[in-house]
Amino acid sequence: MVKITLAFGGGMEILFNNTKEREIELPDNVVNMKDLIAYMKDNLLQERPELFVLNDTVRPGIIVLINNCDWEIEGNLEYQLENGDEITFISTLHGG
Amino acid sequence: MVKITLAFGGGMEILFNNTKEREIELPDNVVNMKDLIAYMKDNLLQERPELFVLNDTVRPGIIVLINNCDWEIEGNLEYQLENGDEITFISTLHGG
Amino acid sequence: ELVKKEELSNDEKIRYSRQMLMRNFDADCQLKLANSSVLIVGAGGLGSTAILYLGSAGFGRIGIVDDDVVEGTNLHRQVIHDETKIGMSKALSAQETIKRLNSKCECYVYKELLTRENAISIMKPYDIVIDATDNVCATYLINDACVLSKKVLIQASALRMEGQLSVFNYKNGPCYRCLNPVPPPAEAIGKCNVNGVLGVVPGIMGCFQALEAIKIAAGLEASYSQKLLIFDGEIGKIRIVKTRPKQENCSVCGKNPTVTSLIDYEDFCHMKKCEIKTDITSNN
Amino acid sequence: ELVKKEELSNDEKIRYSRQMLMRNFDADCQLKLANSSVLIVGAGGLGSTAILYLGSAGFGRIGIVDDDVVEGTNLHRQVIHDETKIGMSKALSAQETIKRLNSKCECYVYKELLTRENAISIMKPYDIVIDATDNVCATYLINDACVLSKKVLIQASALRMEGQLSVFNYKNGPCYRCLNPVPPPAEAIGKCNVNGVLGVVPGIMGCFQALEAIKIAAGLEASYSQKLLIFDGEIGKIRIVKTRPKQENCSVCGKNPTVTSLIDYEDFCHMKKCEIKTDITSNN
Ligand SMILES: [Zn+2]
Ligand SMILES: [Zn+2]
Repeated sequence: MVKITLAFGGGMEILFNNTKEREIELPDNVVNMKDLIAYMKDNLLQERPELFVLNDTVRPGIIVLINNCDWEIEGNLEYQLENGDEITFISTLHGG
Repeated sequence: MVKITLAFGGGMEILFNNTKEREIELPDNVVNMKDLIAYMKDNLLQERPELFVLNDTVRPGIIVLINNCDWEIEGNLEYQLENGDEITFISTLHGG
Repeated sequence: ELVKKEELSNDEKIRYSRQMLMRNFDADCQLKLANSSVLIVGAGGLGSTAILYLGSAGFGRIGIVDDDVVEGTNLHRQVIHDETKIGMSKALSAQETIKRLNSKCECYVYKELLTRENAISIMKPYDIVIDATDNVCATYLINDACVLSKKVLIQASALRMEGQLSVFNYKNGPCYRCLNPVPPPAEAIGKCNVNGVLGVVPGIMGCFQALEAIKIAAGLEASYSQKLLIFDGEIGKIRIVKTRPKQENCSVCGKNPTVTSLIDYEDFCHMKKCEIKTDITSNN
Repeated sequence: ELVKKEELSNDEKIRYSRQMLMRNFDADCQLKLANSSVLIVGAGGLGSTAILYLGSAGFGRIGIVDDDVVEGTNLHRQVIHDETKIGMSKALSAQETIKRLNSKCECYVYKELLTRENAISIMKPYDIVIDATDNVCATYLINDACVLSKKVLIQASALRMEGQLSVFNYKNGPCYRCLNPVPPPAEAIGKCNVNGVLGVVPGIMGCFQALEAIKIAAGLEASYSQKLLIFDGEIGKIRIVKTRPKQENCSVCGKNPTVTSLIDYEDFCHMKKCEIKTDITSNN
């Protein structure tokens, strides 16, 4: 059983039960980031999926971090989830 | 062979070769924080030991962290060093 | 005592509207600010941003303590003052800036050195105290006075490109002495007028002090109680570390305190009076 | 062009003495500042502290771009202005403050909206650009203009109690588009005048922008290139995360750029002109 931590910021937490951090246990069929995003959309998202996903990945304007590192460096959708991973979704901010 | 990272700040780095972070391999007889402080004083300290140690521990005014946690919580001088530990020495600052 | 407001005025509702729009900071939070007061000790590098943001946030009352005058060498970091204020009391100069920025904020000044004789009475009308001083004696004095008079203390310091911050005496958390029971040897203490300081670094730390004060006054949770924020601007590293809890054997906030009234802090910190005085005048 | 100084004047040596005392920031660093220039786009929440600290640090020249006027609802966070400035151009108001704070700093103002027509020429006399604007169109415009005219860009933003910052186009590092090739859908973008902002949070981020600009101009290393500083003031968490490097396929800084001159950013960001305008006037 793979257990990971999900973290949210920049307003993404509003879509996910208003929690900035939570631990979840993943079903066996969720093995990579692509699976995780689909799983989150179907099972964890509270509202307005268009603010989270677009074409089977996250929408533009969301910073995705795998263990506090840009997911682009870690393999993007293909990254294989490991026990203890922290996956973070933070919306880019615009304001000043 | 236990390998740890030493980190310095608040001016402590001046006493240790002006490096803010370095990895070191510990000899077998250095097993806890008390041993480490003695070892650092004898082998790594460049100058003015009175700015680092007092009575076999660090002098007052040095924040000691074991893996980014106050060493007081982790057992102070008795803490047993483990491979991969990060041990930090930061002088308290006074200025504004 | 502040006269307790039951409601924000219409002017306040408009002025602070951008703040009250936040999900997690509503009109009730803003009203709590209006009914809160904060004392800033030191109108120097840390004090500059702390006072600017506390004066503009909506506190009912702020107080500023500083016995020093503005000097030209201050202005690379003490941005609440300016060239026209050189020679003027820092406390008065800061008050002038706040009166222009937010005429509705009651702003009191104390143009004197905080001492064991006056500290408790100066702090009395305030809920929260900001330690924006630049020397270890003042820090122990302010800490002990806060413990004895049950005030939350937000302490910070800055030197070279580094800064440290913690919240003390908050909801049964530790005090400064719990973490630092013994003062450092005098020769180990850096000073801005010896070691230098990059102007914006105390600016950053003063902003963090203001943020903590605003959150505490608004009834949100403090972030850095039993935690220490350690900033190294040279390498851009920021550590937020867990510290020990309140110590039972702490000499001022413990179970059997030995410090039950304010003491001689120059003596306690092994500093001669003349050194302290020099430090404060050239550097606060 | 700035007239290159070979040496600091005696006045400067005194004024910046506390800064030059630092081990890692000597007279040569201070001289480099005197020979450097920085443009701040936006004299709002981020701009307030960025301008105060850049104007006081010793830069030879600073420039301020803002087409907006000071409003009462700005003053809980835009502390470079004050009540006497309500209705005045923000750029002029900020310039007035800097002239009082540091009369030796050349401070130019541009009381206009930065556009695809004027951006390159406004940026030309400056080495470093600070994006202290509040909207996504301006951020893409500034990024592209910085890439096309080879300027280092220090970008930040703040909303509610959160802030983000990164340094772009620095020593072969990524640009804003490398990280954000596609703009977010318009409905996903928060705004200060809808979501609110706690005044001191942009203050913190603006200070960090000033710090990066000072270090870069002084010849020290930037800390947040190919890194993103992500601050959450509600819970006090600060992340400094590694981002992707410069992307070969980036449409503006990549090997075969498709953006070779400035474009229509309202169109690119799916924003109608009126929305942008509203956002800027009520909120910058
Ligand atoms: Zn205590
Ligand atoms: Zn690019």
